[in-house]
Amino acid sequence: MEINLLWGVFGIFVLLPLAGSILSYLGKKFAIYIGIIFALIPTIMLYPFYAQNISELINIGVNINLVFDTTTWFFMLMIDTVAFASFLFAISCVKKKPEGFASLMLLSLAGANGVLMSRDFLSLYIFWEMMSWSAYLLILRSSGEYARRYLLFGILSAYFIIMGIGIFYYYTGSFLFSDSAGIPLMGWFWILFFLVVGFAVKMAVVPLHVWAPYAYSSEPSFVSFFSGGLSKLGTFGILMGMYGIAGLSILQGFGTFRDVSLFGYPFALLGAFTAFIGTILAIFQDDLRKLLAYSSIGQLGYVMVGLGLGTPLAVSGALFHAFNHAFFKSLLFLGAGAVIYRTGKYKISEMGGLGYRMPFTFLFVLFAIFALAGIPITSGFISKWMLYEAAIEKKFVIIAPLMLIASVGAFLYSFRILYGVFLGQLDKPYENIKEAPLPMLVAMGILMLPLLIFSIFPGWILEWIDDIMKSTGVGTIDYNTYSYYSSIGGANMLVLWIAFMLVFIVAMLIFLMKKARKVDQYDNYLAGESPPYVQLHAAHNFYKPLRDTWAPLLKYSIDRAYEKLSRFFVEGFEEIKKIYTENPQDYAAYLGIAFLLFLFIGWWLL
Amino acid sequence: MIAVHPVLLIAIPLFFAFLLPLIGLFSKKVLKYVVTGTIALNTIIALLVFREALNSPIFDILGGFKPPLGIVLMVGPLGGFIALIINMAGLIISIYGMEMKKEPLVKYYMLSLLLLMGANGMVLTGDLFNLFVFLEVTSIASYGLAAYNKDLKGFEGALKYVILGSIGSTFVLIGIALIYSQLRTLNMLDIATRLNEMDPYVKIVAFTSLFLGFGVEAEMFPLNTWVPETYDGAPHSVSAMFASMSAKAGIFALARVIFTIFAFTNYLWFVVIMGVLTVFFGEIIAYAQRDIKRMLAYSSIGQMGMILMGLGIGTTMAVEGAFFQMFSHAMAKALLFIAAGYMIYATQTEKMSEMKGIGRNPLIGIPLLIGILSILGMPPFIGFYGKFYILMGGFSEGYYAIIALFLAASLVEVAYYARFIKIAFEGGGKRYPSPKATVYIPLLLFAVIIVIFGVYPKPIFEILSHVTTFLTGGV
Amino acid sequence: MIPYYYLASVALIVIGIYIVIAKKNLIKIIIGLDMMDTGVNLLLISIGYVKGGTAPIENGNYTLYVDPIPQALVLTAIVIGVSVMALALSIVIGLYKNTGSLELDEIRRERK
Amino acid sequence: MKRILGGVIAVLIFIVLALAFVHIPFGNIDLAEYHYYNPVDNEHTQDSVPQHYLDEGKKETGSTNIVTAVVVDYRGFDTLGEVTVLFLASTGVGSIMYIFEKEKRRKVRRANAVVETASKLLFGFIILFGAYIFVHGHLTPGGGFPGGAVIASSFLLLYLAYPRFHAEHKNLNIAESLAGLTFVGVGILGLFLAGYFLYNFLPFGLPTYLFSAGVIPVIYVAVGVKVGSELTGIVDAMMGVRE
Repeated sequence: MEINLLWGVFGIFVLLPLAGSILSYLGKKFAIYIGIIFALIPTIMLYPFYAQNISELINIGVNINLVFDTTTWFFMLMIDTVAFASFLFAISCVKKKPEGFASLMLLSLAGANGVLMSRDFLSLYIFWEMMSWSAYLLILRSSGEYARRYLLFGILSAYFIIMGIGIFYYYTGSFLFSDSAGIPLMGWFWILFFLVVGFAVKMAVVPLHVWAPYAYSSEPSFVSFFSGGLSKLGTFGILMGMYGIAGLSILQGFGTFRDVSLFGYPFALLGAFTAFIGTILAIFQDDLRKLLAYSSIGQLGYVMVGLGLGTPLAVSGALFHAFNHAFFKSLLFLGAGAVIYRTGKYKISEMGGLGYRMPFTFLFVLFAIFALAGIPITSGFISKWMLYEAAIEKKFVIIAPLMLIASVGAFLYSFRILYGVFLGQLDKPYENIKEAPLPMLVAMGILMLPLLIFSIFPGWILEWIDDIMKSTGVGTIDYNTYSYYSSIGGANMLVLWIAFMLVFIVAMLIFLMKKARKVDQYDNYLAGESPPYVQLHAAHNFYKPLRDTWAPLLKYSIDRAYEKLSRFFVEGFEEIKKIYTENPQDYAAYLGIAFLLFLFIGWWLL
Repeated sequence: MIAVHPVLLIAIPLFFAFLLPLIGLFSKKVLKYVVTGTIALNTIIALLVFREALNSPIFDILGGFKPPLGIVLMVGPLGGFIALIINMAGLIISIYGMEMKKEPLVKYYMLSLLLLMGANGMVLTGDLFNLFVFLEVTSIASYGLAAYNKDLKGFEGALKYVILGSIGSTFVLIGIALIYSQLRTLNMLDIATRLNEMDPYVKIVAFTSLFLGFGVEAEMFPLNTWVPETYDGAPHSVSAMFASMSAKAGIFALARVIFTIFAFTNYLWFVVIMGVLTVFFGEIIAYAQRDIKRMLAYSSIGQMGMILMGLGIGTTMAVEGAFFQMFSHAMAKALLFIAAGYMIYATQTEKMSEMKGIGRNPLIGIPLLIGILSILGMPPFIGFYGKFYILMGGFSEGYYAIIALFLAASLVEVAYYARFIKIAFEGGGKRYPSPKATVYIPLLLFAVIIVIFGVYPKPIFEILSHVTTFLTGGV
Repeated sequence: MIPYYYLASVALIVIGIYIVIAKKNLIKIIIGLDMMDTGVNLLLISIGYVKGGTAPIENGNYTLYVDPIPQALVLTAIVIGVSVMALALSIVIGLYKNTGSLELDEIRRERK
Repeated sequence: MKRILGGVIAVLIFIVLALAFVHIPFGNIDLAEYHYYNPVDNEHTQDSVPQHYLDEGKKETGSTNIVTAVVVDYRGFDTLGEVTVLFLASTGVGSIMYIFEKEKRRKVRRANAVVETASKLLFGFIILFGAYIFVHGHLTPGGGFPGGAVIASSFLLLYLAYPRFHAEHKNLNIAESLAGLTFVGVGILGLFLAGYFLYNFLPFGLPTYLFSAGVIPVIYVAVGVKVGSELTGIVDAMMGVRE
């Protein structure tokens, strides 16, 4: 009975998208619609499978372990929902070869679901790679130039993971997560190091982030899935590696620093730096997609901090933030996609005033930005608050300030999007722009709902997280439907929500009471004269003063460092190439030398 | 009694190779069908032989004299498997071979049949000198085919192959002479049993000579210098044959020298080092290539190095991986060479940079992609299992540093294949002639095999479970 | 007894190797390859020698014969060597017709 | 530079190989000492391979010439491979030289009358001698390969004497194909008749007689024809293929 249930789950969440991938490739024109169906079924089927705990050992020559528990469920909820929304969005925006798009999306969805279901390294690696290369092909579709960069880093991550797997296998002779007994501490160090670094690549942790800005600049409907959904697999992997496989006691075994494992602390620090650097770089981007990409890097840095710290509050916060990030970042990418779809421009400085023409898009993006900046009426607030508290609780004087600065920075670039794209003067070419098509709006709406709901009822999501925390053994936090509590406070969302609403209403009343005069947009600077059309939207060099301040630091670029490194290697390869001189006499000499060498080695080994 | 004689795998291609000139006198058009039919027949026999060999090793005694008096063909499950791979690859490549236009066609078909026969012989035979003879059959057929294009590139490649190949085979013969002088026998198992009668120093020299000689064919690092130019200069179908047939036969012969004859386990770590060096140099130099066939040739070196590494690690898992890798490399590299053949034909150039958008035709693009992903070791294609098993086997023996080096080299492999994929799928290229059936049918067949066994690798692993006996010196 | 025969044949082999490595003329290189072959054949034959033995043809007059197997092997090896030489020579002819030279350096320069 | 390198490598290889061969006795061996192991029946015997050939060869193959017995019967499969190698060589040379079909043969001076006449006279005798060698392969030293080579040398003589002479390629091809088919055919026939490829299924007859040793003369005739036509073919192809 049990095995049937497992196969049922596996069938729904992995095999069905796989089948859909083939079907949608054959579907040609209707590929996207087929894709929607096959993305929707797993999303809906998540509902009946909530709080199931199915686990099965399967022997396919080696033992593998497929599991469907709350952890799986929680991550699938993000990924499948985001995938479904992305597909909806794609109806109106993917016109070129939709069959390739749909089938690859479903393939990577299947891979992602497979990763989430696997509790052994073999199936994890298989699904991980499947997800990796299908994402690569998707990036290749639109930004071929930089797809290679993603693939290289994707494979690098896979190779780090395989090193971890290999060392695990060396000690245990098994791929199962549960067979982890008897590994010495040194072994654990290397296993965890490789696994965490490998998964961190997918989370775009600095300095392994250079693929992200380019990969996130491809098709918006895919990127929202990619950034919102697939990057969560990194979170899943680190969670599994550090807390699922090794467990807190082993992490503590490396020594502790204010009750935080010395193994996790550097990664938390790295996460804080990632948040900081990602945010700073995002502020200075003019390309809307790149801005969001750097912002994504920064936000995942927060998650990394939480995972690194490893206190119950921190891990809960990390998971919560990952959940929020999945929704608001996909929503932002979709919003950006809608704007780009309508205007055909990427640069923030070339847009402006679109909020008047695309009000719904504006609304959705506004909420997403609230969530991103951590403003209380969205669930983004609480998760960030939890992470701050987790850092402050243990008095980390580097991590906490970095995160706070990053948060301020997040506000800056959010404002840039808001002002540069939606507010300000409507540019002439955009006079006749229409609202985004219905499927896009529906997709964005679906993604916005959780952000609002969980801002009042964080307890619901904390209940799921609580389950995960119990299963990983990190420990739990106190919470109820509206709030959570920690040693230094906690937050009650109901109170905050009501307070915020009161403030909002008061502000609204004041705003309405002032009886402002409506002025035409072109009227406001020019004292009633009827001027020729001028562009008055100040979106160029947006944060120039800030930029000037930062200039000495901005000249160091990790991108350039990588480029230099790769040039160095390529030049080295050209040198090594000269071994093959194309002269048969040299080759014969090699052969003679090889004979002597082999013989001496053999002699020595005798 | 044996139901199907493995010797038919050698006799049938030989018979038809002798018959071809006679058929060619009457009609040149039927030749290609005769060749494909012959190889198809051979494939069926290989399948039967293989099925029989799975139950128990077959000893096909030739001439009616019990070994070591006579020559014996000894076919274990692995030998049968490799023979099946070789014949299967040969069959699919022969479909592409129908494309061949360049005269003298009769000779081309004869040479390719005899190459197949030689590779089969190398895999099947149980006699050391006979192995040498078949090595020579394979390499002489290869020399002829390598220069078949009759242009400067072909001749230069063939010249290098001839020089290195004949020095290599001289060393094989020296090794045989040394072994014979001390044991007065040529049968492999007989040698293996009585190995301790040999003087240790003579044994080492003999081992090294054989190792070197077969290393040339198996594309081991300092001995594989002929590979790029020969693959580059040869006709496209011939490059595919080299990669999937003679290289596989060579490495299987090498494996038999290491495991079956000498069981020289002390030496294995050195084989691992040679393997990883092969991978390292192959992949790195492949990155620096601009021509597609050269790139594929160097990549082929890299893959062979991986197999060598798997053999050298020597645990059951790693050797299983190595044999799996032989299968996957035979399929994927043949696919890529055929695809490269089409691309060179369509674009009239070998430069990769000028092949913009060549993969946008799904008949080419999808098999190409599958082939490349399989070579890169991505699941769910067959390339994955071999690589993974080799790596895991290496880890279980504690070869961390070597594997890290190997993975670094693999990263380079990813880089250059990604570079090629990007060009091949880029928009804005010219319109290329659409591929003929003789091109896309083999491509699709290979792709289907790669996907099917990638998704369902269980039958192959069942076959490879016989590796244990192979490692302990069995057939 | 010092095995001069072996030393002579090994000398032939290494002279062949030296020629292949050091001489630039293609024909000379092929001669080098042929010398290696010859050396190995001599080696094989001398391995089969039994002191006082005669050719293994049984017509009743002798009782001590040399080892027949190396002779059979050499027969095969000679033919193989001849075949390789034939192919190598024809490849060299091809190169000559393409480049008009037999010197390795010139051929390589020609291609550049 | 390369000379020094080559010299060093050559000297080193000489030393290591010589060190190996010092361990191998020259001449002072007793062939009966090496007791072989039969892997098929998995038994260690008190028999030695070469001694077995010398003692039992005549009985088991019917051939007086033990080398022939080894070449054609005991290790007949090697010989098949060897024939294939030669066949490959002629095919390969033919295929490589094919491009030069259209080219004119260089002007060659005629040989003088003595050479022409003598070679015409000798031609038949040499062929006869070659045929003698391979027909008596199982009785006297020699066999298919030397015989074939002698036959080829008669054609070579004609090539030398008559610059415009060329053998009909088609006929050479037919001859070598038929001879090859005979060899493989005999092998397959053995497989069907006795279950062993290349089985010596004909009656052995009386030793030292011409019609003895079963299939050995048949194979040797085939090999002789084949080698003769192939070597001729190679010589012809080297001068340019015309079909």
